[in-house]
Amino acid sequence: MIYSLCLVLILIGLYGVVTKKNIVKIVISLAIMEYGVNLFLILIGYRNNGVHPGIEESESFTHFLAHSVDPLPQALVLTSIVISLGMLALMVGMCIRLYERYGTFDITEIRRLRG
Amino acid sequence: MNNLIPLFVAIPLGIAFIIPMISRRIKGVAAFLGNVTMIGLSVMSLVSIGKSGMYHMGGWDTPIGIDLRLDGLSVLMLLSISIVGFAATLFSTRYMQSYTSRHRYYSLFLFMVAGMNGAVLAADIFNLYVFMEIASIASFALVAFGCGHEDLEAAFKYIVLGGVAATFVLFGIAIIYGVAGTLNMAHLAMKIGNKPLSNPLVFALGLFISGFGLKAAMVPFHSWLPDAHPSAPAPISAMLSGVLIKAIGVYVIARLLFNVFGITPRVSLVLQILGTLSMIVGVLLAIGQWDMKRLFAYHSISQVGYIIIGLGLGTPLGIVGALYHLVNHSVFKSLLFLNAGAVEYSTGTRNLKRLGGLYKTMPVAGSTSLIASMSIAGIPPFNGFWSKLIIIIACVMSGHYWLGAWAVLVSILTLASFLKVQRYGFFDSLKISVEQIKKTPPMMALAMILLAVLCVGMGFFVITGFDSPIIIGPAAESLLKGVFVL
Amino acid sequence: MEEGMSLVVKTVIRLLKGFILLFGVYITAYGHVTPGDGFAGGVIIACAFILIFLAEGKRDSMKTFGETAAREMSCIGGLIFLLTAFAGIGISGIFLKNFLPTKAAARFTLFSAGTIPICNIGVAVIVAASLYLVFSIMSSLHVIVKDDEEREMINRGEEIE
Amino acid sequence: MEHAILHIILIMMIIGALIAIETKNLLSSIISVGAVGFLLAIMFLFLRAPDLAITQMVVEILCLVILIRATISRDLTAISGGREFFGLITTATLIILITVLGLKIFEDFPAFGSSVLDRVIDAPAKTYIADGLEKTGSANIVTTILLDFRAYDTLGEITVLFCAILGTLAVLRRKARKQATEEDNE
Repeated sequence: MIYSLCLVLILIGLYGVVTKKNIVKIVISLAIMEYGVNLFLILIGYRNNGVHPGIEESESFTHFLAHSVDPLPQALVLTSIVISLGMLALMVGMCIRLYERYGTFDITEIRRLRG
Repeated sequence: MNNLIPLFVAIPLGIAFIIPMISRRIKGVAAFLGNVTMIGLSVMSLVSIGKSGMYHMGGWDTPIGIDLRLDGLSVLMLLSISIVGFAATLFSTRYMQSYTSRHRYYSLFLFMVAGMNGAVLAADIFNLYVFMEIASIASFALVAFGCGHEDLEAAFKYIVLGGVAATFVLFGIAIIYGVAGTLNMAHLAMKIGNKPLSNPLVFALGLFISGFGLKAAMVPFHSWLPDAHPSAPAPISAMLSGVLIKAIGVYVIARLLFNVFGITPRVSLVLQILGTLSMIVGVLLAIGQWDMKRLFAYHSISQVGYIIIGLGLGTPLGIVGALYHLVNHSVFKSLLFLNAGAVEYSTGTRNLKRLGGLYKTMPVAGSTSLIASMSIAGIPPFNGFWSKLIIIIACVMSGHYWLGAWAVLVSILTLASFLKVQRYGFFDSLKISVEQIKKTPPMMALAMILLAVLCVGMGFFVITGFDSPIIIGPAAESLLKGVFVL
Repeated sequence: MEEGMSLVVKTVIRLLKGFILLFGVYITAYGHVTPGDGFAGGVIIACAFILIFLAEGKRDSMKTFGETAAREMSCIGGLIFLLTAFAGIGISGIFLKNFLPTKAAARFTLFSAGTIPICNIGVAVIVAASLYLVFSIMSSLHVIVKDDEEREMINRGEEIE
Repeated sequence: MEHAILHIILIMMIIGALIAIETKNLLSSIISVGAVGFLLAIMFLFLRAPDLAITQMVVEILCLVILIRATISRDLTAISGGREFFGLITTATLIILITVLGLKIFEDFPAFGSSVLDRVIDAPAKTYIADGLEKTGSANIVTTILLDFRAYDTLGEITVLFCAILGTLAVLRRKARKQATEEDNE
């Protein structure tokens, strides 16, 4: 059930990317897609009654071993957050430049190339 | 030998980090370092021909750490990346003089090369994703490097579709991790390879094919390529069409399908359909174009179709043909883009209607483009002929007569459209006055001659064995070995 | 906007900036013990500088952290990481090897995790410098095209300075 | 109980995302996406990922600052409505296809809350948890993975960031092409 809701979040992003005219909205939709995928990865790693994957001083090691959530997806998501931040910066840079050149954020008017 | 493997990634990365720091102090160091790095990488990949090995990053064992895998196929890709890259940097030294902040150009170029090398060597799917992103982000920025109207528009289209592709791939990785619990390709192959795929895995495979297919510009996902490739500076077009779509598109699809999931008849069928569609749609769209680079870009889609068909056949001969065509295409298509760049540099236009008679005024560009055109159109004894012949024979031998027929037909149409390029661009009467045409600088000429010599030379690979030519034979073997074993 | 925000804001920022920076440094340095790592720490440091930028205006903030410095810092951050990786080859023959001694017993102290803190610092430096840099460039680029005439000028290739 | 909270937050995120995409005003759209991001950070906290919650929080702040900076004093008027008809049809088919497929897939997918650690015997994640502290001396296992076991990924990650920033600077530079007569002063 929760996975399906997560898929819905991704699909909302996809819908926005494909249908919206405003280029800033397209950037936002892509960000939403990324959120959905990141969330999905973390959901996979979750364990019922889990603890966070860092060993506390007061915690016994066996308890940690039996209850720690999966740390690997968290590392992957950290990487992917950084990548999406980089993408966002680059896209916003392009948006600013596109606005400067065309005077609009409307993608249907940013159309000099055919096809 | 093994210590050489991480250097394929680390050296371009290091140089790319250093260039922005020192280029302010020393003039012209960026171009010099770029060229030297590419020469070094070419030498390294030449040294590693015939070698294979695994490198454990940080000394951790296989499923725990990240591995780098060097085998025949990786060597083939590394070779084409570094040689085409060297030609492109050589070409850039003069061509990029009309742009500002060239140190960023070289830095991004090396990041792109490092990303491709990393993706080709990766033996871990998440690592593959990370390096694919390095290569693609560098290419997004490089497409927009001119900051003109068209450049930005094409780059924006490219970055949006690239972002969607990356998200699909990451989603696929997440699903696979949820099912199999590992990311290492060999470990993964042990768990899921050659077994009937469960529903989540089929979905993940679909996401991978659409994600990497978008990067490879296969037909339902091709709409960014004809904009992005022509808008980039010419050496970048050569890199994008020549190697990028293969290193992070076709190569990855081949690697995942053959070595991780295991190829099944149904997947083969999907590949054959996608390949045929790309081949036909690409050439039909190409034939009406008058912009030289745009025409070449459409042909990239069509030629990638040949490669995908060869892979989709799944027979040894088909794979040899596909990989042979892959390297051939990377050489002749980058040569064609460099030609277009030289023409644009000299005459200021690349519209075929306004060009003509360049064969006399630009002999180097003219003759090399003739060689490249004959290669891509499949005229014997050039390299393109042999690879297409192998693919067509493989089609016929495996009983797919229709695929063979389509391949022959597309080849004829390709010939027609390149006859058009040659006639209007190079053989017709001169439309621009001779004084307006700048001379081709020697560095550019050298880059084009290098690739043209390769075009001719690689035609002779076939002598070393029709069904397993040198370098390509081992590469095909590494795909044919089936899924990885731990 | 030219000289930054009001005096109240400036004073508050002057008091706060040290704490924010310290917090970023703490997150980075203790990345291997507590949650948070070099990346988060780097972003916090970048946010501190961005705050200074927004409050005090471009001219003053460029005195504390100039663009050239940011540019070189970001390269240096990448090189710290990469040199640590290469040092792995030099010292123990393996790329990215954690070559410093690791002490699991002293696990809640600063120097327990070999090369991990060094890499964390590298990541923090590159992240802080490059994010600050991109923000300052984006803000200083105040090309707001006013009318169609100006756009025509840009389209013809003339630059508006 | 906890699952219910997760569901509620996720539904709020979906609503936020819909508002962000459908609202007419660009600024409120950006604010809504910020809300989605912060909800995601809270979600990470509930899912026992404090590292990610911190990172997501600070990244979200930065994203908002950048996005607002980029759009402010520019064209905030509504550019709404769909693109062409064909695009809508493809989207509809695509979305329906993926939804049907997706729902079918999650029937076979391992249930929520049973992580890889419980299902896969030789999962690398097990080694990270069991030996991470012993082998690297770092108590935070996520940092252990990021900077030791999979440090190569992190090298790639900072490269991506640096590369994207370099690209942004290249795209935003004042003047891209030189005049023919201009002196080369790099």
